[in-house]
Amino acid sequence: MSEPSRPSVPPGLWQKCPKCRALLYVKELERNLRVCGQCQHHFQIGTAERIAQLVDEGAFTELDDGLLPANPLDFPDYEEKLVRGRAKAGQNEGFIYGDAVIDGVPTVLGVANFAFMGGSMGSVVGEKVTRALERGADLNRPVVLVCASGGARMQEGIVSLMQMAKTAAACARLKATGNLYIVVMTDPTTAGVLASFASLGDICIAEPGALVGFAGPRVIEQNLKIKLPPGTHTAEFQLNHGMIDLVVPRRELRTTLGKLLSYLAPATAAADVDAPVAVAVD
Amino acid sequence: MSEPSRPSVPPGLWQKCPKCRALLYVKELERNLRVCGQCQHHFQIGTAERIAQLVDEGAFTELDDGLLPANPLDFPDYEEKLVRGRAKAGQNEGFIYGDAVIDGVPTVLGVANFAFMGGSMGSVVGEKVTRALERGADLNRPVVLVCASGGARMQEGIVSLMQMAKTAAACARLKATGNLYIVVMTDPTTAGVLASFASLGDICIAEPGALVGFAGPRVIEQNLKIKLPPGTHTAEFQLNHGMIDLVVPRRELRTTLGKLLSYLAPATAAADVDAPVAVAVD
Amino acid sequence: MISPSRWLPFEKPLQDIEEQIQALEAYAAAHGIDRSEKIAELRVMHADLSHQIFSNLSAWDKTMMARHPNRPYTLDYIKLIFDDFIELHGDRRFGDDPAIVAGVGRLNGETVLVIGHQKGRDVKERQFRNFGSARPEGYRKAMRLMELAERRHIPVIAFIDTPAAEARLEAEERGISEAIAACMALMSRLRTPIVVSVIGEGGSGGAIGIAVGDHISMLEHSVYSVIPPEGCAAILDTFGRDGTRGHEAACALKITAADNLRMGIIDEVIPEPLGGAHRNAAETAVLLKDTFTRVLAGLHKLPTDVLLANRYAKFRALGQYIDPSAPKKKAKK
Amino acid sequence: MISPSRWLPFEKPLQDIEEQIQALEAYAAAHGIDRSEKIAELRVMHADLSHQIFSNLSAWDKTMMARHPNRPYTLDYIKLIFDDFIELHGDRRFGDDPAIVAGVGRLNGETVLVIGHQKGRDVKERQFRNFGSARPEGYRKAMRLMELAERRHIPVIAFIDTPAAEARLEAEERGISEAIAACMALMSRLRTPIVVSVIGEGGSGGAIGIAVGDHISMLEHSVYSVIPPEGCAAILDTFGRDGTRGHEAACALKITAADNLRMGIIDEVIPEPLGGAHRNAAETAVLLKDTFTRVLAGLHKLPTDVLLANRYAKFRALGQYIDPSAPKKKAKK
Ligand SMILES: [Zn+2]
Ligand SMILES: [Zn+2]
Repeated sequence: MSEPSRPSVPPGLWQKCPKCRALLYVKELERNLRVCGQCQHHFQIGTAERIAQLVDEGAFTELDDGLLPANPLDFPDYEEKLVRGRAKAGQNEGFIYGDAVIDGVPTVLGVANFAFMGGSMGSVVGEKVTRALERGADLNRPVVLVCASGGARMQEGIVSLMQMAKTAAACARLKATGNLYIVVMTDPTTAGVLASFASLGDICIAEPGALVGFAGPRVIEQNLKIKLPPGTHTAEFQLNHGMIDLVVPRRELRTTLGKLLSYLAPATAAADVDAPVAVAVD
Repeated sequence: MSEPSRPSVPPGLWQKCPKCRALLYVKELERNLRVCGQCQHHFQIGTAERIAQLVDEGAFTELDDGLLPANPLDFPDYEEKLVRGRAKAGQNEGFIYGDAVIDGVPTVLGVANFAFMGGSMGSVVGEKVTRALERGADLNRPVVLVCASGGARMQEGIVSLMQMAKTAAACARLKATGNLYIVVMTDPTTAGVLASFASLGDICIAEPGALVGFAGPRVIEQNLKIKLPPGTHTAEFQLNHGMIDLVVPRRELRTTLGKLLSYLAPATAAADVDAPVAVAVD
Repeated sequence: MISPSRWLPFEKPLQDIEEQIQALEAYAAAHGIDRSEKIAELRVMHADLSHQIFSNLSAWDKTMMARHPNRPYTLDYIKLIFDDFIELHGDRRFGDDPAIVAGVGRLNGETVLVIGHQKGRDVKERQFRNFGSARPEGYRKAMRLMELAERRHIPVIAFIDTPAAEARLEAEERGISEAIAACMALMSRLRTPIVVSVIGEGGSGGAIGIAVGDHISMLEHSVYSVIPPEGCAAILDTFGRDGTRGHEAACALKITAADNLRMGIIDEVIPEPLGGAHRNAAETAVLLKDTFTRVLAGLHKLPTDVLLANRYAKFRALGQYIDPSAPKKKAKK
Repeated sequence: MISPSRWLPFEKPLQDIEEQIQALEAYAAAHGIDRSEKIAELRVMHADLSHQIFSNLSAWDKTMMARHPNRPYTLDYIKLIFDDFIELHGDRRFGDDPAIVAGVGRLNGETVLVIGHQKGRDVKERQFRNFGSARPEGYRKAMRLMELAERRHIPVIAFIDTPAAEARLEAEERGISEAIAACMALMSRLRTPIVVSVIGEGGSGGAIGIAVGDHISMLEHSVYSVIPPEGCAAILDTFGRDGTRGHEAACALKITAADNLRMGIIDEVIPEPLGGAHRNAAETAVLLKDTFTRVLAGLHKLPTDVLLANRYAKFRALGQYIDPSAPKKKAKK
């Protein structure tokens, strides 16, 4: 991917756009919400930055930040990888959630951290996603989940697979209480996450150019030894195929979310009396 | 369609198969449930014959046989056509329904009569279909509707179109009471009938080779001046495209219906207590 | 004086007067002569004639009006009626159908789900919108979003404007019949108010597929029919199987707003500005908006069970037949 | 002594003995000599060795067993377990997926909805069944029929046997992810009992897509995994990104029935006849049927709300993590 002929970039000051190769001044890039000013490539961003971009000034209270991964299978190397993931991501795990206010609407907001082992869904991610969805159901609030994931966490094996069923069930429960569920797919949203809670949004939004697909195109090309046409497995491809509602550039994301929330889930709305009654199970 | 070179067939004794052109002895054809012994072509049959083929010995009581068509639009020629339709079909209108027992299961059975103005859905057809579905809902019985229709009855204009909404609503009501609804599509089942109650069966069965489609293939070929591949708009085509559950030859239809009814709607089954409560509206 | 790009045949006398006025104005300007009296006279004549023509349009004339290439479409009205609109896409199964648009709109500060057929204005957009002929995906998108509207107690507003549902092989393969049927079935029980307005062509199954609601209105010059009049004339021996006798079929089919109101198919006719909606989209939008506002206020007062019972009864009652066993031995409305 | 068409590597000693027996029998028959004593001895040895081998299979051996080309598939068990079965087809949207079969079956006189992945036995059927890799249509067919089962209060029995869901472009275009997700969501709230059994390969998302139920069992030599072991070995540096170290990954991934039972993922392991299900499909079917019968009898006693609450709680509890703020400061199971 890197071009050895180019002069090395002083770290911290300049950053190269992976799509158009333009050298971008980091401060400028940050002002631009980490979107390349040349080609509109949307960089992956951290959870803190994402939250700051979306919520009303300071209106985020993280919940359950202390949840830590175990090693349910005693999988070799897993603990080392967790240590590295923690260092790389600067967080305990690949997902954080909490109470947020977006455009004045009290919301449960969850954000995936791709830097932590590729945003893979281990027990902690699955548990936090589930808690976020249950909190929405229990408090009658909308839930917004910002996704980024390479899929399952292989080191948790079948336990990771079960997070798909667990989170899908929590989505169904949230909807049965009549509450609104919005998904934001960012680069990349794939595999077990896409095939569970990420596809179940009442409204699914994706960032432009984000990789969105069950299997990545490279996996398909390698396994089947075929060449895919360009542009598959992107946000725009999924929009074309009816899988998502909107592709929204990052600078418009806050406004769009704010409108959808205040139109579809105003704080004054009473609990849904006509929807099927949810059974309390906790 | 006819081949003038062939000798004319003495009416009543022999009948020519429209598909394979074989000359069939009528008594033999009747014994064979009006299925060609050579090519298995399923002839269109009358309502009395159909009912006799499906219900337990004598177990059919027709309801509302006195309903007669009006002329809501004062459409020119309509009344003459009704007279001719009545003569041709030997019935008051294009649909009859009543209480039936099929393989021991009390059922509401309705059968379309293609001979009456092409089985088109005027007010009487729409009303009787609706009454059949409502009777199933009100008495907690399964409903089986045997369809055959060229579509809307143009002479009743918009009133005919409204029968689509009316019958679809009655289907939804039947299902909301938890009851079973089985559709049998016979040659042809098209247009406004297919796009309303005929497509809404919990289980949709079609007879082999039946024309089943929204617009007939000839209409499409004429309008678009294209040639369709062979075999479109048939029962088998619809099975391939996921639109129907089963293609069942006529000689197996009674057995299949009997099994489905006794497995899925045994007479002893209590009313559905978990399903959403239907609002009585009549 | 708005000048539509195309004149319909019955507008010929108006066209003549407008051309005379233009000629006089040009002449007056060029020669510095005052022709204002004559022009004023012509304007009065134009107004009188307009009233006369547009209040006496035949069913065939109305068909032309409903299909007028300048007639406002769903997205035009959405822009004029709603304070905000966020279009949503996709059926989550196969694709997104541009022939049916759907999204969240704001009507006087209330959130509504808007759905509607969408035709295209120019050649390219017409193709993109498939001439307003919806595919299965369109109905399935509408269903998906109506289920959301139900859960969030948001009323639905549906604009009807389609020549017919798409019937080509690809639509058949993906179940256009099933999609229409399922959409009607869903709407018949959707636990939120549904307000429907036919704004142009209410074309057969393609139209009724999203037209099951609590209140159905038609714009004055729109049509609502089981089949296009030409199609009817081409098929029925009644009209000699002659496509050129569409005007006769149009009349026989009773497709105008007034016909539909008289027969009890619709609840209300919304008047159009003189000369038709395309001569004043903004004014038409105001009239539509007033109707939606008034109707929704009434529907919001009903408990949901009553709303649904009424909706079922409304369509249940449609049909005219003779029931000799009924208590009163006459045709039932 | 059933002779499978293919011997797995760990069956080599058994193959040797069986060949010796056959040779002795042939020799004895040809020469009129009595070798019955020796043969009986070999048979005892075979039985002892069989017990030893099949009760000590590694995770990788079990993977081979689960994929054995002679292993009974869903339709084989359906034939053996149910008194009658009527297969139903189609998702009413796009197509019928032969990789998931579904239909109405009779279990001891009770009607059940049966769904299950279906692999193919010969080359042609394998292609037809897409090797048991389901497309979106398969999950949508299952959903449609499960909704009918719910309405008619008919329990669901699901057979799991798939390498993975279909991931190729066409499946992507029609929303394979959405289909799997929606199917799990539906099953999590379906108001009728759901009994699931992994009979062969429980392959990742393709498996869990129809495996959300009240009781989950696995046949003794089946596997249930988030990824095929070879795939895992090829991706993770833990195994040197080496496809040949699948046996190590299989062990690390804890994919056997015993592993899954220990971790609380499943409720029960159903023993297989000595040598595996493919050596005695009929006996395996009896064991499956006994399980279904017993489990359903228990589930039928629960009020629906309790059934659903239990089902939710069952999957809700899966996951292992450290919650420092939890009352008991230790890993939660
Ligand atoms: Zn760039
Ligand atoms: Zn024949």
